[in-house]
Amino acid sequence: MTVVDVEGQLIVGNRQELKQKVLEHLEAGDRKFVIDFSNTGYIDSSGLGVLVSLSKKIREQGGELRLSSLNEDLRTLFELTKLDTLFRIADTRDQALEGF
Amino acid sequence: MTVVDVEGQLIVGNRQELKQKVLEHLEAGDRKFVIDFSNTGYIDSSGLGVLVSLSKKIREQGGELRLSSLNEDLRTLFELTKLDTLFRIADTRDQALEGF
Amino acid sequence: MEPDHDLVLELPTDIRTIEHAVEYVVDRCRQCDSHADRLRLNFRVGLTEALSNAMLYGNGHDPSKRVRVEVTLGPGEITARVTDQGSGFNPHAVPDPTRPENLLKAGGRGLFLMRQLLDEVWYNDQGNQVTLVLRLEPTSPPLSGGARA
Amino acid sequence: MEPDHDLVLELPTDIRTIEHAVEYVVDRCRQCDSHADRLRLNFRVGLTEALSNAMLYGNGHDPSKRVRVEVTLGPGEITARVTDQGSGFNPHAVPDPTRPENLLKAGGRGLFLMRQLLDEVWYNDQGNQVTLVLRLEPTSPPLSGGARA
Ligand SMILES: Nc1ncnc2c1ncn2[C@@H]1O[C@H](COP(=O)(O)OP(=O)(O)O)[C@@H](O)[C@H]1O
Ligand SMILES: Nc1ncnc2c1ncn2[C@@H]1O[C@H](COP(=O)(O)OP(=O)(O)O)[C@@H](O)[C@H]1O
Repeated sequence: MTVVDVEGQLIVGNRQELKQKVLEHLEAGDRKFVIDFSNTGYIDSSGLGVLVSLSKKIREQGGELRLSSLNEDLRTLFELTKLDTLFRIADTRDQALEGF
Repeated sequence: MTVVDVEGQLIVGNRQELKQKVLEHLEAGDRKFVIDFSNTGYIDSSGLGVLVSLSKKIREQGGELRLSSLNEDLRTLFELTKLDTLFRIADTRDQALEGF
Repeated sequence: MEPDHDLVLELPTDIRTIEHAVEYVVDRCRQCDSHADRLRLNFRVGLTEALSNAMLYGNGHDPSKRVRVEVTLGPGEITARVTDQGSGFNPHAVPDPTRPENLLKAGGRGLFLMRQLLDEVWYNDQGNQVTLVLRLEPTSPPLSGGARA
Repeated sequence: MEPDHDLVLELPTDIRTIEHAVEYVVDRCRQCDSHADRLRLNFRVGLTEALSNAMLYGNGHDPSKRVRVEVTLGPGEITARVTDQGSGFNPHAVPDPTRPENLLKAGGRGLFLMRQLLDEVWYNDQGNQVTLVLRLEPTSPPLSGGARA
């Protein structure tokens, strides 16, 4: 199980860091991932894109990616883009871990 | 010559400090005073009142009180209350000191 | 000829500069937001006046008495109601501090400033409760309110 | 029964408490200011999209090319114009990323987000300059703009 915090923004300038970190754990054999947004300011379209492509890669390996602790701003971005239908989004990190 | 900086707010809760400081120098014989507002946030009516009463006391001793470095907010307060007609208000501290 | 802009940036093609550039622009916009101006000056000074009158005159400096502040954030306006435990006064009897004969007085500018800076100022009948309304409309002038004495 | 308030304070009669009480109230009001919301999310994300497209596609990552940002603060609106040194594109040809067949694609949400979050988005004929307009009206919903795709 890997839990990753996104600190600050998840945008075009830094999205590769998150991608690399998750892919390393995936290669190392982890299959259950939670990305937690408690400390995230905003996300742009390329940040959303990274989440979509990570989710796809993890699913291809039989794993699952869950998201947690999206504030109201971030939730709006997922709703506008309909990506809220693609991810399991938990209110808190603990709820994301429950029964994982 | 005494130059006094007002740091933060000049309001009902702290106006006595300014008053005391200026009156001490007046009693010690100073007659030329500049109060500088470069670092002042806002002033309430009792802060304005302290300036009026200090100006009166200084004038009674044959001295003068000048004000300097009022930002736009503070200038508005002086204009609304017509106190801009009562004081010599300089744009900068240096201009207040010129020919004093 | 270039048209006038409030802010112009020239950025290199380096996506790592985006975050800072965006923060910089947003901060500058915030500073020019007239709502922020009216909160910073008009509301802050008006509320300070209401609180000090409540403590000094209403409650007569009595530390055992309390002042109640109720704030309501409506769409496009902020209302602050300040109540003291005093017996009130007649706000209409307060003289205009900008008249020449009052200009040299140390006091008497509190109500005047509230009325100048807020869009609405009203007292209850007794005079121990004042309600201040600040409108947040894009057309409001940044520094002076609509209610004049 | 008491009416609902967004914020209620009970203060002791102590004038030294006024400054902090006023700051506290103003901070809380700022947080609920829908202009601040729209600057924080809508404008920030929209401008980020415009800048990254300008750098990635317009200037094709070429560090010798530059991006120009011009911001104008009008009464009740903020306009940001972003110009790159590329040859442009046809913004009408960009597909809707919320259609089921596009939902799993990693890219293609930038223009869509700009159009959703800003009140106006328009490109020059060439397609190397985008203009974003954010309206700051008290009635604007805090999170989504008026322009839909
Ligand atoms: N809450 C209150 N309760 C009783 N009297 C008040 C109250 N607020 C104001 N007043 C009266 O109104 C007068 C004018 O107040 P104001 O315009 O704020 O000027 P200042 O506080 O400098 O006297 C005060 O001197 C006081 O007599
Ligand atoms: N400034 C620009 N110059 C040239 N092409 C652009 C520009 N902005 C956007 N595009 C084109 O429009 C497409 C869609 O952009 P966008 O909706 O932001 O999604 P994404 O950036 O994820 O591809 C881009 O892939 C690119 O081909």
